[in-house]
Amino acid sequence: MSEAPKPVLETCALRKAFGGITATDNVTFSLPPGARHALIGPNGAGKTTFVNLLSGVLPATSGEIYLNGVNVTNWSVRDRARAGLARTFQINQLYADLSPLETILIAINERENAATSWFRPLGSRSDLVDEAAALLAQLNLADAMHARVGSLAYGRQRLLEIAIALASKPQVLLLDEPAAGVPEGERDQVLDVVAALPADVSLILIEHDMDLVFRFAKTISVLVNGALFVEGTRDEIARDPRVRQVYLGEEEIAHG
Amino acid sequence: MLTILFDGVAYGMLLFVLAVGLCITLGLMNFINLAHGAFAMAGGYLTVVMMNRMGISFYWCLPAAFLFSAVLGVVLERVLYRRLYDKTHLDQVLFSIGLIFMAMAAVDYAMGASPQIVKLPPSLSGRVEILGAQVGIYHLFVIVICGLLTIGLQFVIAKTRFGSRLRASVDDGRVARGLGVNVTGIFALTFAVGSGLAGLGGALGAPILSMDPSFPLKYMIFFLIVISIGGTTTITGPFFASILLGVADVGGKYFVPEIGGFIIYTIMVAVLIFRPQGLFTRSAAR
Amino acid sequence: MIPDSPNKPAGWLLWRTRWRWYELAFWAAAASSFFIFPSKLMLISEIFILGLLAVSIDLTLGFAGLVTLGQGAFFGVGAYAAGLMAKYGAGTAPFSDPLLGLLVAGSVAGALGFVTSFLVLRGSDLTRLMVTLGVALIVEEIVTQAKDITGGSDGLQGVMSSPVLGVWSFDLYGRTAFWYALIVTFVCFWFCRRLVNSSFGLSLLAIKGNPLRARTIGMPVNTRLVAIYTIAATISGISGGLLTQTTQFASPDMVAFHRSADALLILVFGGSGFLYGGLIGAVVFRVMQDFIGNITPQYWLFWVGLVLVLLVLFVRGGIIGMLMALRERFSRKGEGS
Amino acid sequence: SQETVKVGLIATLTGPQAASGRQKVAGARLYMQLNGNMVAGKKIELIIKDDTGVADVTRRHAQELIVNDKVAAIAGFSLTPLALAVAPVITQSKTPAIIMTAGTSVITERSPYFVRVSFTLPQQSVPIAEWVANNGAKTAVSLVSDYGPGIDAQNAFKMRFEEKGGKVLEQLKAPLANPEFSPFLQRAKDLKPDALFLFVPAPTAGTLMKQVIDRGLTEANIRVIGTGDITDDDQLNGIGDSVLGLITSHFYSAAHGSAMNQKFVAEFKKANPGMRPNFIAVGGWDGMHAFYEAVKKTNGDTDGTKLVDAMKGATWESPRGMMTIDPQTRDVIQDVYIRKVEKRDGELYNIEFDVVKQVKDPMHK
Amino acid sequence: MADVLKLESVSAGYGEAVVLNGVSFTLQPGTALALLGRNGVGKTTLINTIIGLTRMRSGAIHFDGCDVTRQRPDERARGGIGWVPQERNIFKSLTVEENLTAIMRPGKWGLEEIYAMFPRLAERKRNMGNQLSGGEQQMLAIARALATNPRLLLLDEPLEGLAPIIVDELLAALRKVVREEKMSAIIVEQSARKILPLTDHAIILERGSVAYEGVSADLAQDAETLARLLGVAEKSAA
Ligand SMILES: Nc1ncnc2c1ncn2[C@@H]1O[C@H](COP(=O)(O)OP(=O)(O)OP(=O)(O)O)[C@@H](O)[C@H]1O
Ligand SMILES: Nc1ncnc2c1ncn2[C@@H]1O[C@H](COP(=O)(O)OP(=O)(O)OP(=O)(O)O)[C@@H](O)[C@H]1O
Ligand SMILES: [Mg+2]
Ligand SMILES: [Mg+2]
Repeated sequence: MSEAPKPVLETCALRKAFGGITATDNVTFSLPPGARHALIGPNGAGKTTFVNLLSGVLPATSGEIYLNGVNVTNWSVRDRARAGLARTFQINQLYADLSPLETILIAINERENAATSWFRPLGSRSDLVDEAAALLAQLNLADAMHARVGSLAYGRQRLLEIAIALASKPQVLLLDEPAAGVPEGERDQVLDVVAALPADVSLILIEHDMDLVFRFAKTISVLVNGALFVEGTRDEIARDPRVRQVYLGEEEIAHG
Repeated sequence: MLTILFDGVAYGMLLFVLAVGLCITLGLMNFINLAHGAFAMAGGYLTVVMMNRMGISFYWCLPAAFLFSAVLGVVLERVLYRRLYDKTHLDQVLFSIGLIFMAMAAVDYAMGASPQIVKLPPSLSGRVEILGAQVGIYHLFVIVICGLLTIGLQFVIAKTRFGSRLRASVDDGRVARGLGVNVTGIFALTFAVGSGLAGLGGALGAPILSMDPSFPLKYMIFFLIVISIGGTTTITGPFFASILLGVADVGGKYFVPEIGGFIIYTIMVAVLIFRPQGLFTRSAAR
Repeated sequence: MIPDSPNKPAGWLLWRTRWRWYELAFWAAAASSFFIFPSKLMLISEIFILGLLAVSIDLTLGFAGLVTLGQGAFFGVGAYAAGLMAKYGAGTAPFSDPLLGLLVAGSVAGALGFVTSFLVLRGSDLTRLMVTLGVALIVEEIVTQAKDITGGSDGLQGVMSSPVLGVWSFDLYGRTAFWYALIVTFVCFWFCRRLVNSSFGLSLLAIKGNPLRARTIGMPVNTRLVAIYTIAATISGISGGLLTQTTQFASPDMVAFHRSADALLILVFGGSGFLYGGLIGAVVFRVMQDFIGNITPQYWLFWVGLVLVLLVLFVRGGIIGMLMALRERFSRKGEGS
Repeated sequence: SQETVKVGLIATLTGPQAASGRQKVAGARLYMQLNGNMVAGKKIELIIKDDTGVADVTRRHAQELIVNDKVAAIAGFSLTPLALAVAPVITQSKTPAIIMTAGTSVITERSPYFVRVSFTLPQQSVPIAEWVANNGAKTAVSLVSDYGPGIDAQNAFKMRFEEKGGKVLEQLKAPLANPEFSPFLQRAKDLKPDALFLFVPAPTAGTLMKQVIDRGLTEANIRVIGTGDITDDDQLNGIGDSVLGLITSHFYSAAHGSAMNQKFVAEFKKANPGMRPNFIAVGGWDGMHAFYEAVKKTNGDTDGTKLVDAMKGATWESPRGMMTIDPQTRDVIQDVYIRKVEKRDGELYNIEFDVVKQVKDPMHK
Repeated sequence: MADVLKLESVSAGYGEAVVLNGVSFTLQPGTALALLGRNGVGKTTLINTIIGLTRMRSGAIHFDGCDVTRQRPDERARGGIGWVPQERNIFKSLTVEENLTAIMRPGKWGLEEIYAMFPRLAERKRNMGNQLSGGEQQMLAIARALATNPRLLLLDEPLEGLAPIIVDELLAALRKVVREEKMSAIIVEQSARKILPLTDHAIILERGSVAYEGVSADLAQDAETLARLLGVAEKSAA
């Protein structure tokens, strides 16, 4: 029956209303394993809201969400995270007073159920610490490993934001404008990190930087006024006149 | 029955009059000024001194108490409080407790430790009968003042540009400044009004509660309860919360005196469990 | 001194948690105060006890970021639990043992902490302050109302602590009380120190720093908060039990608001988030109170208030924060020359 | 070289009870000022400590005074729990503790080293119960603060009032920290008793009395009576004319007519401008007197047991009138007066018009 | 024509750290200036110094011929400087409309004009500040600066987070405002490519000093400078 691989993430008639505003409108969507998917759309189209619904930060008004075929609609943020769903935030959510090493270690500890050990000093599990250090090195953050996160330059904080999500070895990763605020010269670095992720991790990227989107995504969904407007491959979307009209405007698309 | 209800409202209004200034500093400026009671005490003692030592009429004491505390408030705001706006709530709590301690010791030094009592002018003492219930004239007086205050303040906050500038300054003073809002002036003025109202509350409360140096601590819990139940975004919230608390407390003590002491705290904890932002908060999405 | 930090981060993290010479010096000083101030043993024991209470608040405030104004409830419940154990267990061998009393005090307070912890999971700082204060006020009401058990406003009478481990009985000079309080405080402190230096402790800092982020990496934030709140309550209970056992009575002001406020004050005095802040704060606060109280008993409050105001205005992180800032300046100067 | 005998005075000098502490210290100091500090060849030294009204602080001060300062006796104690807190210490160290204020009956039973020179609540309540019953009251309601002394007062009042054939309709208890009495007063009013008996600690009395007057209880033909705490001399003028005519029972009034009291009041006012002595000040005075006399009797021996023995049975004239320390219970036996608030020279006073002689505490067996 | 803005060797920083080091430039009315530079070179610091929110160490700032060096930020703002902060900093407990009215000063830009420019904001005018999407917040931040009816507009990365089509519209609108209303603008942007065609002059900062100053059109052609000072790869500069 099922030739197409089973989707890792699905939504069914998902809806979110804020009072009179419908921010997510009947979205039925599915994400195959290993997807490189981008979600674009005008400002206020409901992209962040959609990610918030998926990750459980906001409760859905109606509709369902399935993760690996399991209905997770009523699961808490934490349970979804443990089930393999990770996200980054449009606005950094970091621990300003800790160091990048500690930040990553927190995520790894949680993944490995090591955070409940209350008696062994931090650092006694050197395997986990080494993994954290390696991840930071991979993102070019090794030199700042012991610095205070709050004192890092913005671009590096964005990288750390992504590193946290990676540390939990997610199955599905939701990236909400990962390159926002990152200078042009460093954007490629962000993209490289994302591109280097294991092929079986499914990715959803929200971005307004079309260079990034079209270089990264194989498939794209366009969200307008909360509803799915069109879905298609990168080239279909780039050519679609309606998308140009509501979203892209005169933007030149650099094909990557 | 009606008398009890009325007593409850009157008691509630007394709580409100003490708390209303705090609604301003805490509710609108988001500053946990526990020393609020110290400003109330300043107003109360001013009334004591003016009436008992100088023989000035009670009616003159009210505006004087307002002005005196307001000036005191502005001075302290300029010198001390403004340094704490961007500190944590905990710092604010400790700072203002420190001020309370100093105020208590200072008043003790200046005025002595024994309770000071002021007498009401004849025109405000006594009772009238309303709907068959005996009502203290002074209580009526307090209720009327509270009602007027609530309406006036609520109007200023919700309907004027001053209100939205104030909220903008609280949200992000730096940016408000950069956009042309005179944050310093707004804060000073608001703080003055808040402490002035505290002083007025102290003056209005003095005839009923009697003043002693431990006043700021003794009543602190009560007005904090009012604020936390009423929520911090409006004036009407604490107003209704005061009435609710007053009626519940007085009614509880009248009908079930054995557990009277628990009622007010239990209500508070219950409310805060179910509505952590208070009972009468402006709901997030209007 | 930092052992090749970038290459061996695990070793560096471990190195960070070692016992330092100044910590050892602190405890050595605490112990030697027995010989230096033999006439102040009672005061010193009280300082340990108060310090332990402040340390327990530090667990919730300094590490998990929960403000509370009601730690007095747990302190008081522990005090009464230990008092009742001593009163009714008097003479019957295992029940009257002070250590068992402490165990019970800790458990009862911990149980109360567990139950009430669910109230502090939601809301803002102000809500938390008020809810914890409310709980403390209710406990205080209960203590004063339940006269048959607690003795009501007059306090619990007839508390006679048996000798510690059946050997050392509490003497008038407070010698046993001193060692007993010191050792119990140290053991609890040692426990807290392990706790905050563990992965668990780090996860608390994560919650304090950004609960939303903590949730999205799969952290059971509420469970952790409940756990630390319960642990803190247990330690508060133990310190309350200590006070009852060393003073041989319990009274409602052990539950009272000012107990919580004092402890919080002491913690911030010393500096929260360092664990030692509570202890150092207790020393300074009490010594100051004793000193000023002897000069001008009526107005000592004024000076405490003044110190508090100045501290908040000019010093970040209390006394420890001040010391660290000094050290930094000193070492920078050293580098410059 | 001359030997010093130290006395530790533990008073509450900060917090809501601060006013009482001030009175007590002033009374004790006045005694020493007028009677010199030499007794039986020894110099008496007073060490004052503030317990802030917190029991464990009281206890620590007691312990330090005894262990470090080697005091011969401690004195003071503004509230019952504060006194009870020191019981184990004084028993263990055999140090006399002279109670200058706290008024719950049981205190003196908790240690053989307690001696009381103040009063007990039942001792004050019984005479007024008797008086009001004799003067036509058939029914009564009592309203007290909910703590040891309050309960004592309430029970003693009920006991004697019902012995006399009256009926206590209800015993109301208001929380100790309570600014609002209106529900209780309204309830009392609605029960329509002939008399309303009140007891609250001195600092609260002013607030309570204002509300009593405001509520029009006296106009509703309810006779408001109480122990002298509610018309405390220190605060009486502040409460105002509304309490004119209020009848209370107490062991001391600043208006007591004896020559000794007149001198006491005059000297007290001179030494403490702006203050008028109240029963707490007299407690301070008599506490010092009891100690001086005991040291005289033992000829300077400061052994605790001997001092207590010396105090047992002692009788002397105090500004309040004649008083005795009961040799069995170590509690005070004294005259209790029925007084009425009146105005003299523009000031309010409790004017004594009846007296019950040499009342013992009715609660001790 | 007199300069709208004139900076004379301005130095500023945070605490002990000096971020700006002797920055000088002038700005004519009706012109737009692109302020470029890598991450952390001090662009935001410069903007904040002009509005008065960072502590200046030395130098002077003249606005419209007056020395405003000693003026408070709110005085400068009322004097006619509008500001779009990099972090948007929408007042979260005010509605969209209140965000505008609270700081609005009389002039051409009233609610109507603003809503016409950002129809999205009109639709959301009753939302609280924290109930907006990232892009909507950005629009509101720009609208808020316009509502103060300034003569000089300071825009700190105003395009961040906006949809491409909005970016186009916004740039066009800004160009019109600058030309027609003789408003001046300083625009900070990460992407030289987007901003150079719109502006008259450009400044590139490096480590707190002006490393390049010139006509925008020239800079757009100067691939070498762009690569050296901004690290922009060939393809995006082209
Ligand atoms: N808490 C809320 N209450 C009311 N409306 C809200 C709330 N949060 C978001 N909205 C509205 O829902 C809509 C969708 O917002 P969302 O943040 O999902 O947009 P977005 O697609 O991420 O936009 P952007 O690209 O600008 O970030 C917006 O119009 C916003 O105003
Ligand atoms: N509040 C602050 N305290 C201390 N240093 C700061 C502060 N803000 C910025 N800095 C430092 O000042 C320097 C300049 O920062 P600024 O924000 O002005 O750079 P920018 O050019 O705007 O960077 P970006 O492109 O990331 O916005 C940076 O090194 C930064 O770390
Ligand atoms: Mg978004
Ligand atoms: Mg910047």
